[in-house]
Amino acid sequence: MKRPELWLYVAQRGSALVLAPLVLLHLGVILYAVAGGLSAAEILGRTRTSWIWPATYGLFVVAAAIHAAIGLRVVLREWTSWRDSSLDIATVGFGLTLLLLGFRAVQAIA
Amino acid sequence: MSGIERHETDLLILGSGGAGLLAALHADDKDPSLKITIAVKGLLGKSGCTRMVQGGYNVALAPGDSLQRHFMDTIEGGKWLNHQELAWRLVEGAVERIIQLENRWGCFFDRNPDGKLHFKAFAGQTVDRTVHKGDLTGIEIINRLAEQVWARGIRRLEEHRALALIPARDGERLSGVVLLDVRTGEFRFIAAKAVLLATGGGPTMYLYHTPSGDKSCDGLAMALRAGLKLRDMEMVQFHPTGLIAGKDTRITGTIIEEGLRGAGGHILDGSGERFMHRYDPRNERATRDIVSRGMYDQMRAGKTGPNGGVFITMKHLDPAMVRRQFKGMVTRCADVGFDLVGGDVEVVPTAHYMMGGVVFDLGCRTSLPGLFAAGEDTGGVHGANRLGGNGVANSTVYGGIAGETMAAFVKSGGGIVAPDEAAIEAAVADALRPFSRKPGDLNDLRERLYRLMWDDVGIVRDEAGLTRGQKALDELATELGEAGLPDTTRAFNLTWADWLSLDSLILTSRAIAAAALKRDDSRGAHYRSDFPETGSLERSENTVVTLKENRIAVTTEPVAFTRVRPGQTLS
Amino acid sequence: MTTLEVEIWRGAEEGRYETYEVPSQPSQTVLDLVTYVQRKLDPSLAYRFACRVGVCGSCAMTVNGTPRWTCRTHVQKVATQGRVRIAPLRNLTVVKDLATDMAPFFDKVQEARGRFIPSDAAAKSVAEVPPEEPKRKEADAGIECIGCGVCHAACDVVRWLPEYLGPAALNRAWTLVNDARDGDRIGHLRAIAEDAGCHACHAHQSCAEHCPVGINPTRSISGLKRLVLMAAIRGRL
Amino acid sequence: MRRHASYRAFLVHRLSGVALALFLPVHLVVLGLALEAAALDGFLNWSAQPLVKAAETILVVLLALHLFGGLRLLAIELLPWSDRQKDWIGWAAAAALTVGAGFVVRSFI
Ligand SMILES: Cc1cc2nc3c(=O)[nH]c(=O)nc-3n(C[C@H](O)[C@H](O)[C@H](O)COP(=O)(O)OP(=O)(O)OC[C@H]3O[C@@H](n4cnc5c(N)ncnc54)[C@H](O)[C@@H]3O)c2cc1C
Ligand code: HEM
Ligand code: SF4
Ligand code: F3S
Ligand code: FES
Repeated sequence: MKRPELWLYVAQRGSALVLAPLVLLHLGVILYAVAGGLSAAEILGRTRTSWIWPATYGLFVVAAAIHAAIGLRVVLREWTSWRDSSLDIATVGFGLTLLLLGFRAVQAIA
Repeated sequence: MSGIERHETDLLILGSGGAGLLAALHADDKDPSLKITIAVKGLLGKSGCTRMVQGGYNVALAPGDSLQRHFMDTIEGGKWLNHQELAWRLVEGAVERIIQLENRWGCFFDRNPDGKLHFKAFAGQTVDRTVHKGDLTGIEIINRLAEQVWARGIRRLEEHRALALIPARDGERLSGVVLLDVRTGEFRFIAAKAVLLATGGGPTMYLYHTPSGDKSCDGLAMALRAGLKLRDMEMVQFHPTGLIAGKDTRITGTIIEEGLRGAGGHILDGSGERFMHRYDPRNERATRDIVSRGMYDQMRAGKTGPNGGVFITMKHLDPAMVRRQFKGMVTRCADVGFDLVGGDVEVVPTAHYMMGGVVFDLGCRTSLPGLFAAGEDTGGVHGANRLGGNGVANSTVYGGIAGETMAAFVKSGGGIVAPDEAAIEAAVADALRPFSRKPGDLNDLRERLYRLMWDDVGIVRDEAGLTRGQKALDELATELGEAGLPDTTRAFNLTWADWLSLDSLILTSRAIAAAALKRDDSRGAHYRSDFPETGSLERSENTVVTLKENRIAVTTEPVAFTRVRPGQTLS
Repeated sequence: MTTLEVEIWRGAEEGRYETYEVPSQPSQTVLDLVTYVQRKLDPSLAYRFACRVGVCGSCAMTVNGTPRWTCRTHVQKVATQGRVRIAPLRNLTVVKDLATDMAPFFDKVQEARGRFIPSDAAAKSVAEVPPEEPKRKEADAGIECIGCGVCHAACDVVRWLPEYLGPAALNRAWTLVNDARDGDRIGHLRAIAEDAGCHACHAHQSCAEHCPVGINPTRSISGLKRLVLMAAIRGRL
Repeated sequence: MRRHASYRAFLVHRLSGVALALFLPVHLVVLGLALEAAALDGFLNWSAQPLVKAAETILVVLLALHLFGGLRLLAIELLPWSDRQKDWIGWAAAAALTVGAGFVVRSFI
């Protein structure tokens, strides 16, 4: 693709826009969960009652994988001398790892 | 054959002010196959005075204005010493140039609320005709031109100082130029089919002066040495209000905007009294020359502030108005420690512009084939005084013309010709001379030059002073010749540069002093206390200075009134 | 008379600081300190200036760690306990002592297509552009750049990603896309959407913080980011 | 050169982003353990220890800082320029600290 850096930027900001409400929600959940002192079973009991939770967290995982991977790549390019294509491969690798781990987790709550 | 580096180019342009940059662009437009090189003492577009233009650019485009009126104001302002054809071409060319600057090169000048060009008032003009970009007009012009030059295949020799114009072996025409690469300290000879002298004059030999630090009359000195004629060199314009803050700060001499007087600013002597009413019923709003002389008079009478100047103050005016209307000036003063809004700021008249310069024709040709000239290096357009706003018009109009004539000159057979090798050797040897001498005190030489030009060849002149000045200049020239430099490094050696600048300045100063002695009347910028009256306008003459065997010779030539005679007007 | 202790970088990329004693004056800029050293103490010192009043942008240096225009910086404003440390501008190569090679900085302006492209070069009159038009106001806000390189030196992204176009070049591009007379808006956008273009900026705002003439390149760059984003999404690049 | 609010905001955003990015895989692994609910319970017990609680608090604060700082950046990049954007740094920090405080309050009381 032409102008890869521009499109990475678009993807990074786009995923940030998706993440923003999800993280807000997640923060809400955390506050709710810790305050309620919920046990694992209780948490899972709630998430498993509807498809909304898994779907939401699924989206979260996709967006976070894109966002964090590109974000780390930017940091590495600027703060280290790692600039060649191996960095791109590592970025993709990191993103895929997040996806994999993320879906395993989502499966757990589904 | 001298062992210095050599290059060839079609056009060699010396200087990157308005004149140099427009010459390059016009020549490139006219014939894109030309190899064009711009050599400049500082950085391209960042040196010279066009960039410093504040007030603006005169052009007869305002409703109710006309070429005739702009022309007549220019001639009246010039006290009938102008070369009338050159002045006419200026006013005509300004219209063309402003439109190109806007539409082709991208300058944007201030508009009225309705979107049409704004014209502001400038002293000495019967119509508001000055186009401007705030009070930073020069930045807009030079930035736009420089980025266009940068975009083209024009070769840049930045921080290259032209040292000498080298004639062809047969002496019939110009062959090229010897330059010093400031960064490495090495010499280069550039052979060119046509060379433009656009180094921008600049009266920096006075104790107080406005031009940028890179200007030291090198072009005028080179022209004199190459046998060219300089006209009206006695005409040095002083701006009445330059900052003065001691001799060890480069701020001294820089301009405090003229508009302050227009807006009601007062000028006070050392004891805080106004005095301009004693010189002119218009008080502080009198013309540049009258205010300068009034201030100078007070200074000579010892009624000065701590640094030897007088004061300008705005403190009796509405501070909000001053802050709003003179924002740039107020912050500039504040940055360097002065309060323009509520305090007194010490000022002196300061040498600003040279009306005189190389004799040239409507196509920017000089008497040396292959050598062209434009901008402040040339003389004739402004006569005895330059209107504010005609300076940048001059450099941009004639710079463009020069580019076109040079392109045509090359096309019609101006080729590369073999240089006079002895002249190259001599130029290099001259420049290296100080390294084989015992180190001298350049600061002392510079301060003495400043002082003597100020005292004896300055705002008010007389025969005794001029004669004294000439003698002192001759002595300085000899002393500079003896003064050496420590042979540390030649690369980026600013002290060497100071030496070379002094060399040009002293020679040009000699030309000014000689022409000033020759002109035995007072007109425009030239004031002789022993001849305070203006002589017959009908029998006006131009002074012409040449250098022969290191002696300055002055002659006069009658002004040709080709369009109007004194007493007449064009309409 | 009190004196200042002035440390000045000597050499090129490799070098060291040398200390000089300079008498203190009531009106004294950083450029004056350097001039004093060259005139009175060490004639071989190299530095650059031209206009001495803040319009040419030749005299910028790093003063006590901060990039500044030295001809308009009063010593009192920067001296800490009578000491001033002067170094060449960051992010440019040093030619000698305090003078840097500014050509790469201006090359970037060209890379950003930072020059006017006429829409009607042969027009016989000057275009009518009301100064209160929002686009003109945007252009005017960024147009008085003196090309001093201070923002370029202040920007860490320029440091970390040397190919980054940098704040001054992008600011110029922004003034052009807002110029009603320019004939190649999309061309300017394409140039600054290249790999080291406007989206490499992280809004550090060091540029705006230090620009001596009060230009805000961050503002210009964020404007460009929006235009580029829209153009990219619409497939117009 | 780096001593001003916007630069500090950038650093906080970057460092929090990196920290989150490094923490995220760990977090997901742990969540994955929920496959066996018992393991998660064990984990939740472990995470009730004060030290772990403190670390969690920091993470929540980092997430909030990164979120609000990110919103600020998105606003700079996507909305028309506002000279008030400097104030947003303060608001973003305040919002993040409020979330952090909320977390502390709710988990200990
Ligand atoms: C502070 C100030 C304000 C002014 N305001 C106005 C105004 O409002 N309106 C107006 O009409 N005029 C104004 N003028 C006058 C106007 O700026 C000049 O008349 C005009 O711009 C000169 O243009 P130029 O191209 O001839 O020379 P410059 O613009 O001075 O350029 C000369 C160039 O030659 C280079 N050079 C010098 N020596 C050498 C050498 N030996 N070798 C190579 N290169 C060399 C310099 O570095 C520079 O690049 C002002 C001048 C000053 C100083
Ligand atoms: C799971 C959560 C998140 C992780 C792991 C994460 C991680 C990262 C990383 C590593 C960076 C690179 C840092 C840098 O370039 O300076 C980054 C940048 C960024 N993040 Fe996040 N982030 C997350 C959530 C968010 C959210 C919710 C938002 C938005 C509102 C956001 C907005 C941004 C923005 C705008 C950038 C670009 C910063 C810049 O280029 O200067 N992030 N993120
Ligand atoms: S934007 Fe400001 S700091 Fe940057 S080059 Fe222009 S004037 Fe200098
Ligand atoms: S400092 Fe650099 S990161 Fe952007 S806002 Fe200015 S260009
Ligand atoms: S010398 Fe021109 S900006 Fe300082």
